[in-house]
This record gives sequence, C-alpha cells and structure tokens, in this order.
Amino acid sequence: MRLDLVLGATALMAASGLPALLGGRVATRASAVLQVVAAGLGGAGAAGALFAAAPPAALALPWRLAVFEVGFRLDGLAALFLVPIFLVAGLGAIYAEETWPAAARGRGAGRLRFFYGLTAAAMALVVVAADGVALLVAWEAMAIGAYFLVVADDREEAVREAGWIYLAATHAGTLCLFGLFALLRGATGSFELAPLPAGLAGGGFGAAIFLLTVAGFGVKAGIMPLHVWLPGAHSAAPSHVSAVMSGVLIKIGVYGIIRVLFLVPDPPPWWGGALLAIGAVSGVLGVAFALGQHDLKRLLAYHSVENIGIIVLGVGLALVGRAAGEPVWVALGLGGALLHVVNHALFKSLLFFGAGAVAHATGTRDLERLGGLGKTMPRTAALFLVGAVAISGLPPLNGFVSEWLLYLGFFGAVQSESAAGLGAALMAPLLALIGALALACFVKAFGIVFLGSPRAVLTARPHDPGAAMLAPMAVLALLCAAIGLAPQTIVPALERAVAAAVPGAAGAPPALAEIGRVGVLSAVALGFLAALAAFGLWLSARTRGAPRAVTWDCGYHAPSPRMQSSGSSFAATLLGTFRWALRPVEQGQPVRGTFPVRASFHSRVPDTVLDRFLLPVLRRLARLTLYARYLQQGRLQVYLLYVAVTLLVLLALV
Amino acid sequence: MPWVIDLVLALVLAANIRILGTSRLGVCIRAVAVQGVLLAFLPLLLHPDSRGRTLVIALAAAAVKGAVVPAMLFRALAAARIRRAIEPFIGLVPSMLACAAATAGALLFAAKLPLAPGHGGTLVVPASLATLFSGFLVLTTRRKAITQVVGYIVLENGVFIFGMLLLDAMPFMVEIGVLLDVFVAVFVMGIVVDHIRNEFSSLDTEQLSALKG
Amino acid sequence: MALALVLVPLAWALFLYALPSERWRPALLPLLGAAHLALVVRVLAGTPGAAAGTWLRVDPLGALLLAVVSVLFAVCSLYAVSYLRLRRDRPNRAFCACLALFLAMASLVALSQHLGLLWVAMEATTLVTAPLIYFNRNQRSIEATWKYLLICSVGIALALLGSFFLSYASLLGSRDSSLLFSSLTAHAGEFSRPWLRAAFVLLLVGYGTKIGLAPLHTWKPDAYGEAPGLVGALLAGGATSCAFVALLRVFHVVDLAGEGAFARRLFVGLGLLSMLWVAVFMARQRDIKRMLAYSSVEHMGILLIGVGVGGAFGALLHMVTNALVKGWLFLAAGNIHRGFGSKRLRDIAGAARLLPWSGALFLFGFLAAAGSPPFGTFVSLFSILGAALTPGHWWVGGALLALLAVTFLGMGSSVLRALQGEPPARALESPHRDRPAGTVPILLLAAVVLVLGLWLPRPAQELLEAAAASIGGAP
Amino acid sequence: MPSVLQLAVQTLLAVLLAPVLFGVIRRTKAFFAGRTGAPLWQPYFDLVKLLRKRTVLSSTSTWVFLAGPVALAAAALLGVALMPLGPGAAPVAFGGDAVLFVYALALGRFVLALSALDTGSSFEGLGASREVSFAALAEPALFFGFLALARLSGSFSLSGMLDRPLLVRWPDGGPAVALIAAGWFLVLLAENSRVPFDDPSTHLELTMIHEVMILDHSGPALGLVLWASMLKFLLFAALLVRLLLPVGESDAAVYAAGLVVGLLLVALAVGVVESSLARLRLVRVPQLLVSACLLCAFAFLLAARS
Repeated sequence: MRLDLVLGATALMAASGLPALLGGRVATRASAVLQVVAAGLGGAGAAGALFAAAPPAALALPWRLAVFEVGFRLDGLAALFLVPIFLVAGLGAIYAEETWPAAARGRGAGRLRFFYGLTAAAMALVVVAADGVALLVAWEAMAIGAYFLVVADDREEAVREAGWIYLAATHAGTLCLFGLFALLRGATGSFELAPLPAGLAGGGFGAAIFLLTVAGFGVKAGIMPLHVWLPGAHSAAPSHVSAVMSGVLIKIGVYGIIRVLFLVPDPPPWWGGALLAIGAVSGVLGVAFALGQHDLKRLLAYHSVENIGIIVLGVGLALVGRAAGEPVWVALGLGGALLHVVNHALFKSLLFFGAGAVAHATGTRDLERLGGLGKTMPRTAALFLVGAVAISGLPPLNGFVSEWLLYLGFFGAVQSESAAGLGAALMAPLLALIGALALACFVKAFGIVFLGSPRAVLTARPHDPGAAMLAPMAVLALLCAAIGLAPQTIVPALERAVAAAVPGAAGAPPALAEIGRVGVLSAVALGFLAALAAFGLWLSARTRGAPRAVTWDCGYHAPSPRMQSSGSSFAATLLGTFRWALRPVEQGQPVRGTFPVRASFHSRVPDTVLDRFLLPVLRRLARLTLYARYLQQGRLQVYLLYVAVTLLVLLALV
Repeated sequence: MPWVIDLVLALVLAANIRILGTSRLGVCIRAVAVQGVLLAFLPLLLHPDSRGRTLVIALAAAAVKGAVVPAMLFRALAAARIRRAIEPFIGLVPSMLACAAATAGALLFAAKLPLAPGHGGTLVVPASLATLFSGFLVLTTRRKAITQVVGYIVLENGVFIFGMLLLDAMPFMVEIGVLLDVFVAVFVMGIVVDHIRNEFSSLDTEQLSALKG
Repeated sequence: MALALVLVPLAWALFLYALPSERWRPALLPLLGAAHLALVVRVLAGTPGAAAGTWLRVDPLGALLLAVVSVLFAVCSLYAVSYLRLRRDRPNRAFCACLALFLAMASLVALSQHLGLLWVAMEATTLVTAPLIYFNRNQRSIEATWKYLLICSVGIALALLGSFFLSYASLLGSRDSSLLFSSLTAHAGEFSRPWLRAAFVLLLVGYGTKIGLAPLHTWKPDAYGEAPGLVGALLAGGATSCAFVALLRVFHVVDLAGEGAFARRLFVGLGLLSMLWVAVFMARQRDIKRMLAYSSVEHMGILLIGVGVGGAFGALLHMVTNALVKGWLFLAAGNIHRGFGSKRLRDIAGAARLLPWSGALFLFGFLAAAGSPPFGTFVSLFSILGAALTPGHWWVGGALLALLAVTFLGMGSSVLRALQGEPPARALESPHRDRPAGTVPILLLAAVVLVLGLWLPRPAQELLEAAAASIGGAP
Repeated sequence: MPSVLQLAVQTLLAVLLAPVLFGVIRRTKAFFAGRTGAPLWQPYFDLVKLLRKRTVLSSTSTWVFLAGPVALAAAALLGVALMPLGPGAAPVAFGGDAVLFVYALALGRFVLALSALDTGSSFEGLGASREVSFAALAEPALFFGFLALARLSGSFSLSGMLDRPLLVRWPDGGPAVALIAAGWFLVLLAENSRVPFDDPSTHLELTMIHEVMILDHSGPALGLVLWASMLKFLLFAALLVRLLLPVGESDAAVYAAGLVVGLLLVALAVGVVESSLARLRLVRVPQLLVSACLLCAFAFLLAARS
C-alpha cells in the first residue's frame, strides 16, 4: 500500500514537469504545484513505512523490461532515503518558484522544471528498485536528468564545462555499474538485489565486485578522488538544484554502496579498511579544499565531499564489524552513517538554499566581495547560521547526533583485539580533526558573508528573499533542531533501516537506543538551551541601550571595510598546514620597503585531482591521439595496404 | 593435360610481371586484356569433359575480361589525355621483385593446403594467390585511378582462377552473377573515373586525399 | 511471397527510373517503404521458413535483417521526401532508383540461403550505393565514392575467394558440392580444416571490410561523411547489418566445423582493435558525420565481440538497436548539417537552440548510442557485457568497458560542443529550421528504440532467440 | 535527584574556584619576575568590576556579537556538568559524553569566533582565524588521549575514563598515561591561549589569539568571556588532575584535598611555563600541536599493545 503510494507519487513527480514544458507562467506554476503534491504524497508514504513497523512491501512490474524481470521494493533502508528525497525535492520545487521563475527565465524555466521532476522521480526509483536492471534504468535517468539540471544555464562556458565533466564522470560510473551488475548476475543467475551466497567474496571476483561498487556508486557519491565533477557541477547549477544534488542525489551513491556491499554475508576485512581509508581521505581533504574556496557554493560543494567522507567512515566501520562478527559496530557505524545521510540532506540543502538567497540578492557568490549581509538579510543569516552550526557537528543540532553515534562506534572498536578494529578506532581523532576543520570553515563562511561590513560595492541592495525561498529554509532548520533536540524519535527508524540494510544478520541487530542511550542527549541539550537562554536574557538586559561606537581601530585613523579579514586570510593558517595536498596558486606583489606603493595578493585553490592531474593528462592524451591521425591520411593506396596486411597477418595465424 | 594448364597459368603469372614491370599505361591495359583471354581458356582446360555451360562461361569471361573491360579502360585513357606514364610509388624493379616474392610466397602457402586428387600438381592455387597479391601490389603502389582499376581487375582475375576449380560446384547462375558483378563494378568504376577526370582534370589519386582523420 | 520482397523494390526501381517527374519520384518512395514493410510483416507473421525455392528462404536470421532493413528504409524514405524537396538542384533519378535497388539487394542478402548468391547480393548492395554517396557531386563526394567503391570491391573480391575456399573445403571433405547453407551446416564436420580456416579469414576480411572493422574501415568516415544523412543512415544501419549477417552465416558453418574457438578469437581480436581504433580517432573529432562513422565502427566491433564471447542474443539485438540508432543519428546530423550549412564543429554551436528538435534528438541519440538505459541499446549492450564478463574472458569485458568509457569521452565532447552555447550569426541567417517532415521520421526511429528498451514484444524476442539459436548461440 | 544536587554543588564550586587559579598563575609569574603581584583574589575583583561596568558596542556589530560570550559561558557550564570533579562520576555521565564535552567547548569557540568577525575588525578576524585553526589541530590530540584511556578503562565516558580504577592499572598503563598527560598539558596551554602559544599578558593588540578576539567586548560581555575562560581553564586542569591524581578511592576528604592541590599545581605549572618560556613564532605553533597529537597517538599505540 505504501509502496503503491510511493510509486504513484514517483510517477506523478516524473510527469509533473510536462505542463511546464509547454511554457508559460501558469503551466510552470502548475508543475510546481504538482511537484509539491507528489513530494508530499511520496514523503508521507515513505515516512509511513519508516516510522510504522511494517513488513517490506514488494511489487513486480507486470511486464518485462525488454528481457529483464523488474520489480520494486520498499523496506526500511529505502524508506530512510526516500524521506529526504521527497522532502528536499518538494522544498526545492517551492524555492525554484522564486529563484527560477518562468517570468524571468522563459522556456528555460519550463525545461528545468521538467528535468527537475524527472530527476527527483528517478532518485526515488533507484532507491525502491528491487533488482539491478531497475536500478540501472532509474540510475541513468537520474544521472542524465541531473545533467540537464546542471546545464540549465548553458550559455555560460563554465557551466558547459562543469556539465561535461559531470556527464563524463557519471557515465564512467554507470559503466562500472554495468560491469557490476553483469558480474553479479553471472554469479547468482539473477539481477535481484538479494543476499549473495557465502564464499563468493574472496579472490578476484570479490575484489572486482567491491571495486566496481565503490567506483560506480562512489563517483556519484563524490568520494575523493572521484569527486572531480562535484565542485564544478554544484556551483554551476541553480541553487535549488545544488541543494537537491548535494542534499540527496549524491546520497543515492551512498545508498548503492550500502545496498550492494551488505549483500555479501562474508566481506573480507580489507573492504571495510578500504572504505575507512576512502572516508578519511574524503573527509579531511574535502574540508581542507573547502577552506581554500572563495566561491560560496564551491565551498559548500567541497563540504559535501567531506560529509560523504564521514558517512563512508560509518559504512566502513559497519563493514569491518560485519567481517569481524561485531553487530554493535555494524549498528553504530551504519546507524551513524544513515543518520548523517538524513542530517546532511537537511543542513546541506538549507545551506545551499541560503547560498542561493545570497547569490540571488547580491548577484555574486564571491566571498571576497560579500560581507555584512546579516544586517540586510537577517532572516537568511539566522537560518544559514543554523545550517552552519549543524554541519559543523555542534550540539545541540542534528549534525552532532550522527557524528556522536560514529564516535561511539569507533570507541567501541577500540576494545577490539583485532587490527581492523583498532584501525577503525583511529578514525575517532580523524573525525575530530574533520569536525574542527569544518567548524573553522563555517566560521569563515558565515563570518565573511554575513558579518562585518560589505567588502565591495554591490549593485543590488541586498534584502531577504520572499516566503517561497525562506519557508523551505525554515522547515529545514526546524528539522535540524528537532533531530538535534529529540534524537530518540528517529532512532526506531534508524534501527529499521539498519536491519533492512544488513540482510541475514545473525539474530536481531542490537538496538541503537540501548547502546547509544540517545535520549540523554536530548536532556543535556535542553539543559544547555536553558543556560543559553538565561545568559542571553541577562546579557541583553544588561546591554540594552548600550552606546554605539566604531569598532576599536587600534589607533588607525581611517579604517575601511577593505581592511577586514578576507576569506583567504582567514583560512591562510590552515591552508598552510595542508599545502602539501591543496597546492594553492598564489599570485601577487609582495610588500616591499617602508612605504610600499602597492601590493596585492591573490590565492586560489584549484582541485588537485581535476585541475592538476586529470585534465592535463587527458589533454595530453587527446593531443597524442592526433599523431594517430597519420594512420588515416586520405591515401587510398595506404588503405588498401591495410586490407592486404590484415589479410596476410590473419592468414599467418591460420 | 596438366602441362597445358600450367603453361597457361605461367603465362598469366608472366602477365602479372608485365603489368607491374611496365611504365606505360597502354602496355599495362593490354597485358590485362591478354591475361583475361588466357583465363578464358582455363574452364575449358580444367573441365575438358564439360558441357555447354563451361563454354558459355569461357566465352563470357573472354568477352568481359579480354575485350569489354580493356576497351573501357582505353576509352577512359583516351578521354583523359593524360601522360601515359604510370608513376609508381615504388620503382618498377622493386615492384617486379615484390611480385616474384608474392609468387614464391603463394607457392609456399599453397603447399600447406591439401588439394583434391584431380587438382594436385597444377599451379592453380599458387597462381591464383600470386595473381591476387599482384593485384594488391598494383592497387597499393600505383598512383593513377586507371591503374587502380587495373589492379582490381588483376585481383579479381586471381579469384577467378581459383573459381575455375569449382566450376562444378558453383551453379551456373552464380558464375554468371559473379561475372556480371565484376563487369558492373568495373563499369561503375569507369563512370567514377570519368567524373574524377571532370572534377579534377586529372586522374592522379594524389588529388583524392582531402578526407583525412 | 518471399520473392516479392526482392521483386517489388526491383520493379519499383525500374519504374522510378523510368518516371520522368523529378517531383513525383521522391513522393513515391514512402509507398515502396510502406509496401515492403507490409510484406515483411506478412512474411514474419506467416509460417516460419517461407521459401521461394531452396535458394531463398526466410529463416530467423534473415527475418531479423529484413525487419531492420525494412523499418529503416521506411523511415528513410519518409525522410527522403522532404530532403529531396529541399535539394531540387540535383537530379534525383539515379538517386531514387538506387534507393529502391538497395532495398531489393538488402532483401536478397537477407533471403539468400546460398553462399554464392549471398556474395552476389552483397556486391550488388555495394554497387548500388555508390551513386547514392555521390549524390552531392562535388570533389569531396567523388573522393569518398571512389574510396568506398574500391576498398569495398577489393574486400568483396576477397570474400568471393573466401567463398570459393569454403566450397573447396566442403568439396575436399564431404564430396558434397552444394553451397546451400543447409547442406554446408549438415556436413560441416567433415570439412578440410586448413581450407576452412583460410576461407574464414578471407571471408572475415572481405565482409569485415563491408562491415567496417578497423583497420578495414577506412572508407567509412569518408563515405558516411560526404553522403547525405539519409544515405549515411541506410549504410550505417542497413548495409553494415547485411554484411554482419553474411558473416554470421559463415561463422555458423565454421563453428559447426569445429573451428568456432578460432573464429571467436578472431572476432574478439578484431572487435577490440576496432574499438581501440575508434577510441583514438574519436578524440578531437571535429566533423559530426565522421564522428558518427567512427561510432558505427565502434558498434560493429561490439557486435563482433558479442558473438566472440558467446552472446549471440545480445549481439543480434544490438545489430537491430544499433542500426536504428545509427539511422536516428545520421538523420538528425543531416538536419544539423543543413541548418548550419556545415558539418564541421568550428561552424556549429548552439544546435539545441537553433534546431530544438533535431538538437535534442541528436543528444538523446548520442546517449542511446552510448548504451544508456532505457533505450534498446542498453538491453543489447548489457547482454553482451554480461556474456563478456564470464569466466575465461573477464579481460574482454574489462577492455570493453574501458574502451566504451574512452569513446564516450571523445564523442561526448564533440556532441555537446555542437549542441550547446549560442548559434553563430551565419547560422541564424540560414533559412533551414526544424520542420515536422524532417523530424517526425527521426522521432519514429527514436520511439522504436525506446520501446525496444522498455518492452520487447514476445514475437520479437522469440525471433531473436531463434536467430541466436540458428547461429549456435544459447538463447 | 541526587545528581541534580550534585550538579548544583559542583557547578557552584567550580564557579567559585575557577578565578583563583588565574590568581595563582599571576602570582607565580609575579614571583618569577621578582614582583609582589596582585592578590590571589584579584580575578574576582576584575570579574565583579566588569559585570558592573557599562558596555559599548561597535556600530558594525549585530546580535551575534553578544551571542559569543553567552554561548561560551553556556558551553563552559555544560563542560562543568560533564566533568567528574567530585569523587565519583560526573553529575551528567553517559557513554560518549567525552565527545559532547569537546564539542560543547567547540560550540563556544564557534560562536565566539563569529562574534569576533562581527565587529569587522582586522585584528579580531586574525584572532578568530587562529583560534579555530589551532583548535582544529589540538582536538585530535584530545581524542587520541581519549582513545587510549578508553582502551585502558573500557569506558567511553569521561567519568569512566578518568575513574580511579585506572590507578589499579597504573603499572601497565603508566607510560601511556604519562604521554597523554604531556600531550594534554600542551593542549591545555593551546586551548587556553597560554605561553608558548599566546601571551595573555602583553598589550591587547599584540596578543595573537584569544585576547585579540575580544578586543571589542566590554563590560558584562567581557566579564562573561573572562569568566568562561576561567572555567575552561579549570576544566582542562581538572582533566589533567583526574588523569594523574594518586589518591585512594575511599576517602572523600583526601580526594577533595588532592583535587584542589592538583588544580593549584597545574596553575603553578602554567605560571612557571609562562615565566620561563617565550611565545613561539606563530608559524611554529602548528608543529607544536602536531607534536602533542603524536604524543597522544603514541599513548594510544602503547595502550593498544597492552
């Protein structure tokens, strides 16, 4: 029943953009309404499956998809992903009415609406797919749909390039998935996503399965170093699309990794270890790259890499636990990872919505030109701040809860006698490092954009956006707070998802609520809020009517906004620490002499993998292929010689 | 009469060398015509107890390969009013040596293949392969469009020689179809050569290398 | 009934050639397409194995080819009406007649049950398409025609020698001199092995030239590049499929004779070489039609690999889907070519803006060619991949995936460059825009490809399985 | 209910005790400098004075400016609640509270850094940048220490990790605990912006980290910040003391005396360090913090072997 609701909502979502394709303001608005309705229905169905104990529902397609039997299934894991998908997609549909109105964008808005609905529906379909073929079909629809979302504004060269890199990356990933499911089919005789028989995972076959899974789904998830498409695509896309992509689309990659890897009942220990390593690299370098960015949306995009790293750390812990027969690690690792999936969907969408509001109001995303928006856009600032606190993993918001579960898992693993367990435990300090770096980065992001004074004269006078943009942000902020303050409410859903993700686990998985005692957090958070309120009331009472003066200028006679800390100066110390990986490009004229006439400094952090390795190598290879053109110079005689030589060579083989 | 067959085939091989060894287009075409006529004897020699259809094939081959096709080539040559020199990519002597090498190779290769009792000891298979590769040599080392047609005909002649072994196996219709196809192919090539001459005022295939990569 | 499939287009060709009106000839082409399609449907629906004598028979493999050619021709004939209306400057007598002749000869290939007749028909398809390539009558097109004619003729001559070798192998081994495929397969076990292997090599090189396998494909970019889009569609979709079916028939004999492993090795080798060649030449390809030609070479390589790794079902389905996708792409490329007055990338940009329908169709055709679900190509490609990724030849599957990815990079960058951005000023002045007559045929093809990916009708699946079984592949 | 009582008592004691530690540091420094120095109770007087003074706000700033001190103080109070200052467990103790402890302090840091940026001052921006940067390098050290302690004690609560049964394992856990103590002492100096990381007693603009962040805070806001940093110092000192405290578990009086003496000793040690070392060049700070990290990582390795 709930599956029917979800599938119906998905179909409605897929079709929702058709009116908009016709063009016109009314039709586009109708599409938006349809999308919101579809999201509401689907979200309700998924939430029902998530929060009410119900057996997983399944539905087989009444006809064969070409030659393949295809079916859908709604279990706890699927439902856990479906809820954010529909939530963020629905909110984004509202948000887009203000950022990408049909009135201003014309036919482009209709096309964007259409592909938006298609992509959202495809995401939902990937998650409920019960077999490899259905998953592949939905996957590709999602990937291609997202491509059209990214290139919504294809008049800009940067957008085109970002779109192309995205398309190339996602296609490479899709090909890996082709290989993966072909292999699985060969081993099991069926495309169904059912547990594999034991004993398959060893040797080359297991390695191939693991690598194809991690590469194929990992490209979409954006794990380092497969993240190459992510920063460009996220900053090129319209903001509500960035929110959907970063909030939920990349999570579909995580879904795939979890779904497929846990089909293996006896994973080799190195699988978990490899995931932990990938997670660590993605987490630390993701946030380090984020620190070096000047483009607000690029910065947020790199934070997606970081958060995916955190999620993958949890999945890695769970895999290590599965290999070692430690159900508690599995429960905590996977529980933390899945909760972080939900949390990241909430706060990252919130942040992208906020960044979109900033870009919408000021016309720029460049940190070095922004500043002081907290006074002109107070609501946006407050909501962005909620997102910033949440993404930094700070109590009392939701980001803390999921990271806390992961910490519990790592600290549980420290008691282990196995090298794998101790290795997993080492991720705890790493997670602390990631968290602290994220904090630094969001002090920068929020502080530079919203605090102080504007750093450049912007053409538009910034102001808070309208309700269509603010309301989605408010909903997300409330949910962030709700999960942070009452995490125990979501724990049963997590348990259901974990149980569904780990088929054939020996006995019932341990209850997260028991091992984590999440409820305590709630009480502590409330006490903390009380203290906060008390101090706040007291201080505001004490400072009411306080006189105003200029910021203490240390005796300098003409302070100007240009003297404020800039984004790059704020991050300089940490960038120096990570110089070995980030390789920032610095240009400028150093300060010389006692009375320097002019000095300048500009730094930028290109993506090391993409800009320093992948693109140069590919360009060089493409240039090399031009030498091969000598093989076809247009001479018929030479072509006939090829025929003769081929014949002779093959005859020699006879 | 294996020695007669071998004699004819030896003459065919000699024609190959003649084609590759001359620098004059006219000689080249004439050698091809001679080769065609020689080939027309093969069905009669290889199937002495044959019926009327063999005779028809022999006549048709003689007509197509010995008369019509050379006539078409001469016509094109006359219309083109080009220099009658062949201008090969590699010299005439190397061409002839390569032809000899191809002949030797064909003998060696043919020795690996078992033959039916009636065909043992004749030069049919090596001559066929040698002619085939001579055709390739002409195709790959000659510059003019007409010589390329010549090369194609020589190549086809090689195939034809082998086909004579199978005169009994191949239905009459097919044999005639094959001959017809060859004729039409050369005919179409002739038309294209005409157009090349019109477009480029030349038959040099060096002009025909604008499409690359 | 079966004979009518050949005779009707033949008669139509004569009729068209005799018809004096330049305006009516194109208009009568769709009639032929429809008539042929109706005949094919009737033949397919009728008793399996409809025969006209022992030489012509509709077996599953031939039926499949008939269906492909007939559908493709029907769509192309529809497209030809609007195309030839735009090209009033060219006489279309030979063009129309040759189109009909091509249909006749391709049908003959599909029906031929005799090795010699098959060869005659194959050679005939080559000859009747030469005037089609030369339609534009300029220096470039004559160069392309010349190369096409000579290379393919040489190749086909080799195939003739191969046919002779095969029959000699049969003669030596079984003393049965019939060249009907039924008797060849019946006695295959007794064939002389050396002759058989040599015959297979010759036939592979010969028909491989027509299929367009690297390095025998060199005529392809030239011919496809210079011919009208509609001819490119027929060549890349129809003619290559004919040659592929011819090769499959021979392969089946060789397989039954016990040399299947040898043949498969050669298939995989040449297939991978083709894909590799394409991967290299696709990079920085700056001409959209040549790009499509290379894509055709790539997919022919995939077909061979499919057969080589034992995925006959996937390979045959891929033959069908690839033929339709190639038709789709060439027709769309033809529209773009006309809209911009050029097929070079330096003159094309923003095709999606200038020609929204053709541009979108070109983009989705590209995705279909890349094997993206839910297009039919996905099903076939995925089946082939599944066959490749089995014990014994993992590496083939791996190489296939890697080469697909590299080729996608090369082709995608060119396709997107053509479609995105702002159209150049020169193109904006051109009067040629999307019109239904030029886009509806492509939409039809696209719809068929899409439906094949979502729903394979049971008869179609049974036909494919029967065809796969008839060349020795497990269904 | 007893834990609420315990919470109240512990908070009160901490609040009252914290400033005296700053007094001890100052007296120690005065002693080394050969001065008499201010009385031990001077920090109390400073606090009272600041809380009674009037505030002047920067015209650039918004509500975020005042949120900084508030969040810092609330976070410090939360830290106090989680810290086992008494003989038994902390008033609020549960598995994983160590994470909450660290992250609560991080929240305070986050908001304070924002409130520094809110003024738009270039100095305060620098300070905020350094504060968050150095903390990022200090936190892993704390967590390596926690890991080693969790391994040794089998618990993941501050109360469990720092509980007395640790002493029973002193023979085999000793080297690890010593390394942790060394690492955490460095963390204490860094987190509280003491020499050699920062010099709180120089002229305000020339301090590099903490003090420069709060240049613009005045009156009750500054008082709140000052008080919170005293609490923070107390918390870190208590962490060290509980790690090393060599007293038996039975006698509450002995324990209390030991705790107080220990805290004073830590303050004394900080004073000695401040008097005998110069501030590091800023670029060397990360290196020192990485060393602290490595010390604790070695501790973890030692603990993992046992």
